[in-house]
Amino acid sequence: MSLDTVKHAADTPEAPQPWAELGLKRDEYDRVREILGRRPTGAELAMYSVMWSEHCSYKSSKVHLRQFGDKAPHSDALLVGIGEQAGVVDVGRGIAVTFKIESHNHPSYVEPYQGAATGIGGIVRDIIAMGARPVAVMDPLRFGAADHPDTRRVLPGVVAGIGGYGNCLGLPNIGGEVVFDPCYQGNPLVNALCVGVMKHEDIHLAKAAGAGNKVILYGARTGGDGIGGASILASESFDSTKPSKRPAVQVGDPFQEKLLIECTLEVFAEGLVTGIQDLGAAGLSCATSELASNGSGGMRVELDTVPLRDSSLSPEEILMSESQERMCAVVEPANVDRFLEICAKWDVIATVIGEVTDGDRLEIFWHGEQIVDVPPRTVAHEGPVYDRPQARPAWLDALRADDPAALPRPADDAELRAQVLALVSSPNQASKAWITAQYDRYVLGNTVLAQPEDSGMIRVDEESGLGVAIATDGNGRYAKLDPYAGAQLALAEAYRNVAATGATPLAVTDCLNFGSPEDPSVMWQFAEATRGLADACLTLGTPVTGGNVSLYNQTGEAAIHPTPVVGVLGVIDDVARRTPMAFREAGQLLYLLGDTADEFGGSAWSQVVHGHLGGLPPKVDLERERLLGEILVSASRDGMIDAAHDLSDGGLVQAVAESCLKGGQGARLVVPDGLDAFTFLFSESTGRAVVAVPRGEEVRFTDMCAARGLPAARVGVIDGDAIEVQGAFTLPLDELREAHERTLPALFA
Amino acid sequence: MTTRVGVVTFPGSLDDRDAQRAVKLAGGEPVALWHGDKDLHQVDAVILPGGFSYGDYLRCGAIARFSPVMETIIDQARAGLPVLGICNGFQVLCESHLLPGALTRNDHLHFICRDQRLRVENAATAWTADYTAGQEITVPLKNGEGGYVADERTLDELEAEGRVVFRYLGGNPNGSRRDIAGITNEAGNVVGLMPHPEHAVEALTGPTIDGLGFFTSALRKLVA
Amino acid sequence: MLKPEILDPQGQAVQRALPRLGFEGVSDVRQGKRFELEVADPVDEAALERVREMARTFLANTVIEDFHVRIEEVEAAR
Amino acid sequence: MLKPEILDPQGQAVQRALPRLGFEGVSDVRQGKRFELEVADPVDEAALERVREMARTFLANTVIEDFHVRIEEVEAAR
Ligand SMILES: Nc1ncnc2c1ncn2[C@@H]1O[C@H](COP(=O)(O)OP(=O)(O)O)[C@@H](O)[C@H]1O
Ligand SMILES: [Mg+2]
Repeated sequence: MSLDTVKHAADTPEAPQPWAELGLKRDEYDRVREILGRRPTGAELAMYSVMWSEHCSYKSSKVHLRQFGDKAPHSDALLVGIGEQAGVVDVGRGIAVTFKIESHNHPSYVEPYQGAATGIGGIVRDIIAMGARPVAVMDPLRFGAADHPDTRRVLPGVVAGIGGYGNCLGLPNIGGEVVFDPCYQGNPLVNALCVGVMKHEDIHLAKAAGAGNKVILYGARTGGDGIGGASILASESFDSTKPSKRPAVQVGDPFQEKLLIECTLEVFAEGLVTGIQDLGAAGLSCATSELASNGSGGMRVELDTVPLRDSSLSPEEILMSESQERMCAVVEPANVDRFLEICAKWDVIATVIGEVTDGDRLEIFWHGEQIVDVPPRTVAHEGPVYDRPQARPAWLDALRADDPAALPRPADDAELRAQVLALVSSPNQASKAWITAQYDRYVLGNTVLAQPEDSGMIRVDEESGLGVAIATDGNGRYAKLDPYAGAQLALAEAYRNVAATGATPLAVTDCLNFGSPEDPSVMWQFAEATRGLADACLTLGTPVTGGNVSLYNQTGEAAIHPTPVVGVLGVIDDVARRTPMAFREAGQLLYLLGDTADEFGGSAWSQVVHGHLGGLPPKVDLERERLLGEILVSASRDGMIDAAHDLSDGGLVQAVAESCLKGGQGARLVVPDGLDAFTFLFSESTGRAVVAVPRGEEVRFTDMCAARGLPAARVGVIDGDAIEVQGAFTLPLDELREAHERTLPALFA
Repeated sequence: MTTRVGVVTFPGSLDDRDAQRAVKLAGGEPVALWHGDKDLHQVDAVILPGGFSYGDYLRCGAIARFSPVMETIIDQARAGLPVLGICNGFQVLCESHLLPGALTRNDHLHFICRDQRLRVENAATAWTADYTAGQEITVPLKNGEGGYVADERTLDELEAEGRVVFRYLGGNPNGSRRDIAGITNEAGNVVGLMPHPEHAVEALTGPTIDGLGFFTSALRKLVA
Repeated sequence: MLKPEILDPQGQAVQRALPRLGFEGVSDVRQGKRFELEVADPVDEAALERVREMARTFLANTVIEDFHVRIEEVEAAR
Repeated sequence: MLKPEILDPQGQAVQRALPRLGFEGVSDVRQGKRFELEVADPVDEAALERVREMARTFLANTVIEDFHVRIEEVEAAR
């Protein structure tokens, strides 16, 4: 079949089109026809179908995500809010920071190395498109059971891919998560976060303003990758003589991306760019329609000028291709030559593919014939929006009624000790060093804290020592028991982790990983989680600046645990005052901050010892989190604490074990009055941290806590080469270290 | 007059800014050199930094070795210009045959980033004069292809001539022959090593400041 | 070898470097892996089939790679 | 291919994994690289010599690697 031009489409209104195969619903297709007043051309259909997909249009989640804007707490620090590629936060001294988290879940299951690698590539391009220099990455990961054979395929590949791409780009990896749970067996979660730094005046937004400005595509050539099933259908129905094999897998080229970063920052620095957009999902369809839509509205593109890697690609495929390492810029005619010169310097291919027009249509031509003529807003921003039905899951009450209070607790001290060892060596609590040793954490020379620490911390201004700290957290077990509380607990934990290092939490990014939105109980979980997160952000005064939604993480009927992953960014005016987590000096006193209650729903203990999930997650107390955060930041500023570690899954004993092992120091612990040893060691009550206070600072520190109303119980002292719980048991550090460190290598090396 | 130390940026160099920072902290003047420019701009010494030049495609350092700047550096190095190759820079030096042997895939097949203990075996090179022979230092190590290999004769020769400059302590991290972490040429002006001294120059960001000695060594030697 | 439709950044980097080194006229470069397996017994069809199976399930990642198996006498292998 | 006297950790890792996957009887595995260069003109001896030169100076590191060059017709290439 010949080229499906706009004219041809107008002449053949009844020509059958593969809208269903492309993932559009009947009424969505009808709406496209209504918008255009005719049937869409093949190219237009390709564009609408990818841009109106769940992934690009957020059609199921939009109505819920609005709360992040509607309920956003006022923040003077927010320079660019939700809606752009990434939010921008003022951190002082004229410096702004942008950060965002994104998912690359499904591709990483199909081809772990490339899926994860291109996940890093994608989020980094989001950050450079804001005009920022990327300075660090993080990687929250979820896998199926640690001992499942397929996890042996997926995990090493994902880790190698993240390292392979991030190391080659020269971005330090400063933290992340590794969680194992059978619910992620067929749906591993590969989330990636990138943070970038820029001057206030360098913030660039994606828009194409000014008729006559040139549209430049630069970076890798366009190939047939990432078009996937849609393309097979598209090309087969549009032209059955074409080779129909288009790879669904995208291959990343980190070297090309490194050149893209340097080249982009140089064109920004010379002020050559009017608007810019990275090419991610939906490729050129997305970039052209969004740039045009955010600008004055008109754009004309000569699609046959796009440099190709595979000359057999059809125009539809070029529009849908998700080839990596490409960017699109809008440049004033006077700046085009210089722009191309800089690209040439970096060996980056750059091509003028079109220009901004004073109309309000996006028009695309193929060898002189028009194949697209659409109002760009209808493609980019006015896709379908669904308020999908929600239903509280029928199983929820039974799950909550299955209270962990009924689980047998250790009968004696020997069993208590054995359970501590079982906990610290369980895959979720064990050392992640086998993974993180594959990531470069030193490159760029500004990493102040990296794994294992509560947050990663980066110096952003060498002169003043100004820095930022970031932590990501999410606990799907908690969220399964209560998605509203689960999302809040994720935020609370990340907030606490940032504060524990001495930084003041400022802003939030989130990645919402859920099952199918077409399942009302999943939709209910999603609605609860977003409501919970928005409410908690309001209380803590930390606005959501951006994020990502990943739905359909589901195998058959079985959805993953609802898994909101929350990233919190904080600022610290002098990184020299950071609080690390290591216990470094014998004789320093240990204080437990906050209240400890008998809370074991969704706990690591119940999972490791009993394989149990039930009851209610620990109680959320955001006011307490805020107070704890203030105390941790003040104590760091005034030099009152030498080490701090937040308490989360695994409870106090897990935290103390990590701090002891990191610092190579033992600790003698005393169970405080009113608590039994078991609850003291394993409870997961929130709003808590353990701190080490240097001799001579105790009075000042405890007075401050008392004055502000934060419980601070003296629970021990740094001493010796074992963890000794007085009157109960002693665990030599060597034995502890062996247990903590052998697990992952034994599974994956 | 301050000493000018050139730091080459190849496409894909990553630790070039770190090397420049280290030169500055040591009291020198860092000069950025571009791979496509043959001119060394009157520098007194050159650092080939770490990273993934040309993506480490083909072999680490193989494509960078043919860049215009390397032509000049190879000539000048033979004439005595102090040259330090760190990690990828070491690989470039081997590919250029300024240093013997080659660097191969780590024996455990993974990229590894860790704090590495080293023994300084030779404190007489242009880049190690501020250390003492036998001194132990700790600096970061991070690479995927850091296994040093050469034939037995070359290895014996290196040992006999005292050209093994650094050896790994506390476990060989990559299968390097004879625990070799770094070597020098016969004249002692060209040194290459896999670990990263430029990441150990500030207490705040490095595991130690043991790496500073590389940069002060070169400066002192040049001023003297 | 990577399938023809899959991006091969390594091959591309090599190709781009060639003209700079004075080698002209190479229109495409693709880089892949080569495995030499040494087996003691004479390689009959069954053995070959097992090697193919090995390549399919293990040596190659057939999501993105093609492979072919060839027998070489030991002398000819180098 | 790496020279026989150079340790090949990748080949070794493959060899060690084979029995676990149920493939027996492979006494040695070595892993190397394979390049496919596409040249338009018919490959005469002079062209072949240029390719050998390319392999010697660039594609292979002869300090540790051996190589050999083979001509394949395009159809046979896959
Ligand atoms: N995939 C990963 N990549 C990088 N760092 C990781 C990863 N997984 C865990 N870490 C790091 O290991 C440390 C311990 O992780 P975790 O126990 O999850 O921390 P926390 O409980 O404080 O959130 C943290 O510094 C975390 O950033
Ligand atoms: Mg923590």
